[in-house]
Amino acid sequence: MPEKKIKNIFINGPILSSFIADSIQKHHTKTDIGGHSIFLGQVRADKINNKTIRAIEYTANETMALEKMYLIREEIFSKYELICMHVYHSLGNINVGEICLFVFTSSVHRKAAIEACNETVEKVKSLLPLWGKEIFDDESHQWKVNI
Amino acid sequence: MPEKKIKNIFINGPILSSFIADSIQKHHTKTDIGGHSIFLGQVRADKINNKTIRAIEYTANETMALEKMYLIREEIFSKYELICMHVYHSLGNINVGEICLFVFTSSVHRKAAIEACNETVEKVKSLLPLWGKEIFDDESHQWKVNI
Amino acid sequence: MKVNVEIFGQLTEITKNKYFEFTSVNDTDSLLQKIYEQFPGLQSASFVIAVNNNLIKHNTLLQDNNTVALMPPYSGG
Amino acid sequence: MKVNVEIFGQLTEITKNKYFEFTSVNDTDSLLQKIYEQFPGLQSASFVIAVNNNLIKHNTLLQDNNTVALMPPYSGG
Repeated sequence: MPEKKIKNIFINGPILSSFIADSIQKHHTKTDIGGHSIFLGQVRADKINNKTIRAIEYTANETMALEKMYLIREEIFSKYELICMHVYHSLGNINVGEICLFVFTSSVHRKAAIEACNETVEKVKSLLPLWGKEIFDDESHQWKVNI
Repeated sequence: MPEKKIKNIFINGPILSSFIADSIQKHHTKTDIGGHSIFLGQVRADKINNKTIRAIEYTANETMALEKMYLIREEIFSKYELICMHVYHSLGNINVGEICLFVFTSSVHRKAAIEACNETVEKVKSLLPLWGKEIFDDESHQWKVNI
Repeated sequence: MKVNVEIFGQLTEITKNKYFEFTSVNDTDSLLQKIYEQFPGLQSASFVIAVNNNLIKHNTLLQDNNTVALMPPYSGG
Repeated sequence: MKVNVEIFGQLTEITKNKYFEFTSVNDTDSLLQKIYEQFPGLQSASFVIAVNNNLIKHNTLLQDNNTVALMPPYSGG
């Protein structure tokens, strides 16, 4: 049985555009890739009852999230002809306008990358044990709900 | 009648990951955005009859392409609830592993950005008067065909 | 016999702490009973339960030093 | 009366040059006739025609200094 390789997906704090650029840059040597699909989740300054969200504080059941992400990755690779796939999610305080989720898929032909990216985003949001605490500008808070 | 604003989409040479990072970075002030969808087209080192593609040389009917892109943009914005959309296509010599197409859409909720990005990629590939000359490693060439 | 309990997300606002230890519990149902006694507010809360990182749906026997996680609906991304 | 003709993509391999001028042509059909005489290879080529950046489907009257573009199937991206 091959070793089960659990990859870390967590980044403390926001996902920086320079980090995204580095990830893209690393794929220039993979000359069998024809298309990359990227999804970025950004924290919104939603207004609720005259209060505005200023940040989301993310926590996770890290062990379970990484185990589940391993299974999602296996499923996505078995379903789509992917060359590679990278997923990163922030932990801790992420201010509005900052990026908290980065899903990056690559394939020979674009269709696989695009569909795999979309499906992975849905699975990350619904299946990973992660929680977002939405902090308002007056320091009160509410808990994020994924619809 | 409002002025018809034709935006340039052409970049001479490859689209650099630093350029993509800058584009992402500029959206951090737009705190109504919740999701970004990005597609990147990368030049593949396809092998055909023992010869390998080493680059694609892109040319365009630039005026017509920009006019058409203006119409595509109008159509996409009328169809999807987008906050913004950026499209860049390379001209000239793009080596394998380099990026020649960058489509970037942003919306409040992810669905609009994802669907608009996909549709824009399809339209850019089928409706813009652009041509790719595939240069092999022995300097012979063939013309790219979009299927 | 000792069981470790870990609380996540908004449930921690009810329990105030994140980590607990319970003794003399044989299965998840009896553990839940004890947890509800200590934190009645959890009875109306929505959550799933994992034993040693595996989600469970039915009453499950517990062993010494097992870790039980109480997790409210996920809201990542 | 003069008409500018611009050739794109793989069609330039047949015509060798990208820009041409034709005189004494009233419409796109008569222009095409002249182009085909000069470059018989274009007759089996696939392309669309634009007059002053507008795609046309039928024979179209030409005016002095119009630009006619011959464009093979697009292959961007």
